[in-house]
Amino acid sequence: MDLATFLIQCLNAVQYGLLLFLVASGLTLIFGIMGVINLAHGSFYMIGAYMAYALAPWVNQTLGGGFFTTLLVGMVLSVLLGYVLEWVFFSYLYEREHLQQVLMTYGLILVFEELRSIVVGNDVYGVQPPDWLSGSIPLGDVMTYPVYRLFISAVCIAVAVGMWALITRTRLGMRIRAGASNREMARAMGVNIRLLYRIVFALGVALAALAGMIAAPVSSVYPNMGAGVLIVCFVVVVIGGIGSIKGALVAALLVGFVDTFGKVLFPSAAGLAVYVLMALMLLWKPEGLFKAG
Amino acid sequence: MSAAQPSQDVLLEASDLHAHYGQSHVLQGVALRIARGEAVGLLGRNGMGKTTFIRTLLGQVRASGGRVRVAGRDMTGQPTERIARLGIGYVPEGRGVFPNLSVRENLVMAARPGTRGQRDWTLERVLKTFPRLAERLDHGGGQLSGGEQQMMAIGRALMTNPELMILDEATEGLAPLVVAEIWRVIGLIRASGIASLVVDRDFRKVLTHTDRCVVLEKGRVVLEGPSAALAKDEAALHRYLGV
Amino acid sequence: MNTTTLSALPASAQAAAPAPRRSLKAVPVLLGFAVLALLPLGLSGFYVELTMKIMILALFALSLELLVGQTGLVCFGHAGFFGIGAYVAALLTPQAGGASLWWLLPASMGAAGLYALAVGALSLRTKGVYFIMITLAFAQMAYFVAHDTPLGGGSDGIYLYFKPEVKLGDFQLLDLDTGHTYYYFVLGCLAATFALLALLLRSRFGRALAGIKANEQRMRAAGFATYPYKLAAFVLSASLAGLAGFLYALKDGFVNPEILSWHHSGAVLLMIILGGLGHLRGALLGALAFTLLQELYQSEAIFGAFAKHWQLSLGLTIIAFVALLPHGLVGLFNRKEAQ
Amino acid sequence: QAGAKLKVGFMLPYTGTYAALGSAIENGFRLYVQEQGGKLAGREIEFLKVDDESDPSKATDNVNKLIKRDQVDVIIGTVHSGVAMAMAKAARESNTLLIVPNAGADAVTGPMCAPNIFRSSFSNWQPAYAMGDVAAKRGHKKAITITWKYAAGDESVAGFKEAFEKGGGQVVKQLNLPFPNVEFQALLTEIAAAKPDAVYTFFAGGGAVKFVKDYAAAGLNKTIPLYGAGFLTDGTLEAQGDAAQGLLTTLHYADGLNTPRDNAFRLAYAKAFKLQPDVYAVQGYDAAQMLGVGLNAVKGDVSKKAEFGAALKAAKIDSPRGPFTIAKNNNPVQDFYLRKVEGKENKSIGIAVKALADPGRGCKL
Amino acid sequence: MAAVMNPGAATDALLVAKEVSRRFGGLKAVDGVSLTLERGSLHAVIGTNGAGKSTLINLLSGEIPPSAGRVLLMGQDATGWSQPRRARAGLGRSYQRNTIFVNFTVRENCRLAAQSRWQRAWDWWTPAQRCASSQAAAEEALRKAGLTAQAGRIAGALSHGQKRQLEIAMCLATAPKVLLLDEPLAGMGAEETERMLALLGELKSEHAILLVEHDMDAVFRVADRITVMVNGRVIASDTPAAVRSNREVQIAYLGESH
Ligand SMILES: Nc1ncnc2c1ncn2[C@@H]1O[C@H](COP(=O)(O)OP(=O)(O)OP(=O)(O)O)[C@@H](O)[C@H]1O
Ligand SMILES: Nc1ncnc2c1ncn2[C@@H]1O[C@H](COP(=O)(O)OP(=O)(O)OP(=O)(O)O)[C@@H](O)[C@H]1O
Ligand SMILES: [Mg+2]
Ligand SMILES: [Mg+2]
Repeated sequence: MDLATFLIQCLNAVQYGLLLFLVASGLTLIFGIMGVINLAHGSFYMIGAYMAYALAPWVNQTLGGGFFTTLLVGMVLSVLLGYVLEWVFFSYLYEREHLQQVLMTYGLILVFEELRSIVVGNDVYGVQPPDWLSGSIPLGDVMTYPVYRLFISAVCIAVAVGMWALITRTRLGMRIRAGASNREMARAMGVNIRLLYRIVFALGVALAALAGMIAAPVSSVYPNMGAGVLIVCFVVVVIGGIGSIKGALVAALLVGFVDTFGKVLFPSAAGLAVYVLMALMLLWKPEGLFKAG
Repeated sequence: MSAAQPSQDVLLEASDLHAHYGQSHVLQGVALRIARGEAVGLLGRNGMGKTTFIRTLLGQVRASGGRVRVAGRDMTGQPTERIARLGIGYVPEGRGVFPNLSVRENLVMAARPGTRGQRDWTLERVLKTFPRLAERLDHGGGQLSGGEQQMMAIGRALMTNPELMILDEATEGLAPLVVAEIWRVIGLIRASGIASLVVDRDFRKVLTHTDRCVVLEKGRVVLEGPSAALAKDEAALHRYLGV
Repeated sequence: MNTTTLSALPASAQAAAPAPRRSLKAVPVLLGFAVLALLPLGLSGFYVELTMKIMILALFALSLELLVGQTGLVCFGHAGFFGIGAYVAALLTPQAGGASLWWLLPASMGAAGLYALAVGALSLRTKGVYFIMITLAFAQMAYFVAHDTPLGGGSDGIYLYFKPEVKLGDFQLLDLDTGHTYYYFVLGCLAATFALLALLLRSRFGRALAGIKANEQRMRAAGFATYPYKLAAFVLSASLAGLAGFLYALKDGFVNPEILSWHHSGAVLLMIILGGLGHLRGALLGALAFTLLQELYQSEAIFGAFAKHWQLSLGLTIIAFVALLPHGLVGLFNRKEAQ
Repeated sequence: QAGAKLKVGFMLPYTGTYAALGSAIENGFRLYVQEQGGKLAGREIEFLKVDDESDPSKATDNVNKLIKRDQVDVIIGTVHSGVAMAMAKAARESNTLLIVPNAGADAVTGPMCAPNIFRSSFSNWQPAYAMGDVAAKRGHKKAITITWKYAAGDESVAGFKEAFEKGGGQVVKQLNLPFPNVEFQALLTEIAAAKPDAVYTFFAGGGAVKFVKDYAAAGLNKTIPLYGAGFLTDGTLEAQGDAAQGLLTTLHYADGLNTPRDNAFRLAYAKAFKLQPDVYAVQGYDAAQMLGVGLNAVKGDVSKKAEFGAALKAAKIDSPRGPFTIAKNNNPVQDFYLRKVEGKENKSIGIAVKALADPGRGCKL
Repeated sequence: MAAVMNPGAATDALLVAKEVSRRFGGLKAVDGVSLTLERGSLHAVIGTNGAGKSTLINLLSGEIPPSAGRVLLMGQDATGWSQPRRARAGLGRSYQRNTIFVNFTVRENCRLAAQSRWQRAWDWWTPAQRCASSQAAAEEALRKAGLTAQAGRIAGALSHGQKRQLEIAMCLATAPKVLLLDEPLAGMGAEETERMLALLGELKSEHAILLVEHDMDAVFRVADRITVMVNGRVIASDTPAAVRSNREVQIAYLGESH
């Protein structure tokens, strides 16, 4: 591998890692902070991607907006979805054993997947990126690099910084974390935990949906797209340390690199690479890279 | 007695409060009134229902009978955070610190102006009251020693600028100097016109730092009266507190 | 979570309940096994096979229940052990006839147990969700070995055409190929596993596991070296999962990498949660309910065109169960017992 | 016996990634039966369905639902190769008639072949071999292959390699990634760095869409021609958009064949289902035709497997794709079209290989 | 090392800490503490909050490894021993914060603790309830701690003070020779305090006891020797009378009233 190829591969790794981060950040938020092991997170990613596909014509007609208006509408819808879901399905589960929530989210996966099939069908769809982002930058003599991928990276970084600030720097973040460790006590300090949790959950859903929406133009939209993403994201969350946004970022980049170079250098063991990484990392740091908080 | 006081001065009023844990009837009709600025002690042996009573006031345990009124409003069955926001600062048994938050965050997360808009207690004032915490500001709440956690829990409750402080065994596990310090703070709280409900195993200190005391036995009020009078009633103390 | 509320009590509290109630509890289980023993006499071949599949899954679920429900170790890679048991059975069966059960069965269970020994030795250093994920990682490694190496036969899997022979000297004890012999063999394995675990949980070893689940730090302070206990439970559980895999491979004569995949690990975990954690009966009920519901909703005869949307029905049912049955399906029965 | 309804069991994916393929196959099958007045060889037909979820580990149980519970006379299925293998095994053991309407696993008509197992589609080897031939004839010397690491991918690449190297080319590198991973960027960079003359690929469904788009986005479509087995651009063109324009693929079916047979089929299909047919619909339709031909020969008595098979091998199936025959190993012998993507169509631009027969390696029929 | 000591000392000095230290990041929680626990004597450790008393107990009981220093148990070097091994060698501890099994009955809590002496982990067929020795040990511990009346209740449903009693009972159930008690009186009412002090007096003759406690009345009543810690260091170690009059201790810890 010459230097140029190596550098391009690094770019690929970073970009893939950042996209993973975007999906994983919502997961680590809901998982680490609310203690909900949310298997349905992949479904929210899928719902986001389908929204990018299905909303676009409607947004174009009624609002006259383009890709970004669609993003905005999708975000609003997914926040609503998250809010309602938390209210109807999760709000009474916090006192229960955690594994009950796992069962619940599994039920939700089935429901979402089937509803998707009933509403939009089972075909594969493509989504167009906005025109001004659909260009490419030449890299080397045969290859070009799509601008849209750079755009994705930028969004991911912005979200990373925003999330980190929200959780660690604001009083809202403190209260959310307080509620995570001792719900009853936080309430006794006058914190409306139920509302906060609803917000956090909605935020987590919105992040997953956002990831799905901005990934849609590069990944296209297809059935079961959430399942594949889900497990890698759990890997990211766990390597990074549950609930740690910083950890999720570092771990996502790490997974990005291992996956990218694993595929190139050891193609026959590519599937294994990420799991070997996780096993090694956990043996080295049994509680993830960064503890939450 | 308190029955004579005009009702707008009653900060908290519990009447005929009952509570169950499963089958066991832990509170069997407890009544208590706390006027604004009044310091009340709650005494009783282990397992007599003191903590349960407090948790029922705060809505953490569902009352199976009776009413709780706070600042003139019926709050029975209301969510805990609503009740707390009416001006109750709570230092629970076992401290209830947030181990994943730093000391600073533990204090700041609770901060809010009081019901009358007062901002008497700020981070600076809390840190001045408990200098030990100032040295530990960026440590995780879970890493503190037991006593430090206790100070933090009190500080955290003060940060809400309460009208009523509920202290459930606030001196447990503290060094004598700090205990003295905490009693001083309790005195300070009392002097500044904040009402308090104090549970502590050192009943003599409770008696000296409160206006009035209530003794619970098996979930019933068995003795109630001005602290000064109670302090002299050795027979009753022996009977109900085992000393 | 941090605070102890009353509603969170029961599970193991009941396990410690006095003896007479327990003997009553055994009645429905014994009845269940009696019904299973009579089933082949009345049912058609397909339903006998379905029952057999459920029994194998129930055994698999039981093995996981020992870890998750009783020791508090949530393993998300149990399909790995199941799959190893199955693959060893498939790989060691010769092309030209059955192997001897006397060494094929121990080989299957032993291989699963041996892998568990290595996996457990490493992963038991971690806790909680980290443990969940590291067990997943090791199962995925096994998956890729089966899927991507010549040893495992690739994504198409391996076929085996002969069930093992059960001989004593030259005398054939059982012929697993004829009639319902294999059915009763599976039933026997399930009953034996259930009995073993029921006994085990009442023993000091079982109580120590319960203590570890409740508060490991305290157990260590009291003088229990918890690590060997957990490792032993892990290996035992994996061996039993290997047994389930062994039975599965022989039932269909077919193994495929998918039986090692995380979907499969997830499914068995869902079964025991659905059934109710902390109870052996929960594992049985969960496997039964999960499989039957799936069959039911997929059945065109009952649901007509809507059978196509069986995932929706299943999903909604699961959600309803979680909402209405906080202690899983066993909760249904326990409530009655309490009154 | 002849009066009773003929039980046809569909074992197809109705949920998951391949759900759309499953319903297309079923539609095609039903269309032919409708055209025959709802009967085949004079027997009324009862349909039974099982969702195979494309999960091989459940395949044996699922196929047994049809064989043992419903006791069907014939099974139609399925899409996923791994599932098809398990079905083939069960069909062999129970001697149930099985017609595979898609899954290309070579083994089904190779080592696993049996007198009662037929295929109306293709073997993975076939379209790939055709493409290898084309690529070599177009003068390419060095090629790289890229696919998912699983049986279908491996078989497809092997077919391409066989023909390509026979024609004087050389496969210099075989890239693959785990199924169903779709992060191709790293491998594309590898391709760009190696600068081969051509790239051959085997992907389907969502993976195919993403691969074609990524290939174009990386700018490689301008410098290194991409060839694929037809599934790369079947049912996926809508989603691939501009990225797919001009791609060359080989398959036994194409748009714009413009034969009377095909036109009639397309019209009827569109009328019946308000959908445009695709290759999967054709395969389902032909599965029904094959069943009809065989049944006619045995007068509806499915137990006569030998005569059923003999009749099929003697017949010429009048498929919308063009007529084909059945080889000794029960796999179609058919023409493979070279197709070029134009707009939303896979336009046929000629025949890549005429009457290509699968070698049926390992089949002892 | 053990060989150097004379046998008499080895039997009486059940636990010896030599210059043990523990750091947490930059913080020296325990800084070169040495002490000796002898059979028949009660050694109290007092000190400011955060002085490192609980950490010292953690070091002695093997819950966390020391950064430096050594621990001798029954004359043997136990520095490298795991916590369970030390426990089985006769070291029992209680926790400042409750660590009981909340879902078990009070009796089962104690029985399980007692079981550590008759583990027989390989015996998978005998029900645990049939282990008469651990049953008896549990009843005995419950009686000593005054919990016999609560034996059938679920531990999680006890009041705070009762949980503290159970904490001690579980420690006693393992029949330790060395007892490390971390604030056993905290949360106990006056009556229970009395009982506990009586119990300590009773246990003293057969055990070596280390008592960490902030209740000074109690400490001065039962302690034979007192070590005072401040910021990880020992500032005084002497008889109660001498400690009481130590100026430095008064300033740092006791205040003027004592
Ligand atoms: N979560 C619970 N579940 C069941 N019973 C409980 C629970 N908490 C307390 N109890 C029981 O209720 C009674 C009153 O307990 P409570 O904690 O109110 O007593 P207390 O007066 O605060 O005692 P202490 O001084 O020991 O803290 C006790 O008998 C106790 O065992
Ligand atoms: N795990 C830990 N990580 C970091 N710091 C710790 C940890 N455990 C204890 N500390 C710190 O070490 C110091 C000593 O703590 P320790 O709990 O031993 O005090 P203590 O003497 O028992 O106090 P108290 O009487 O209040 O219980 C404290 O300042 C505490 O913050
Ligand atoms: Mg209390
Ligand atoms: Mg301490």
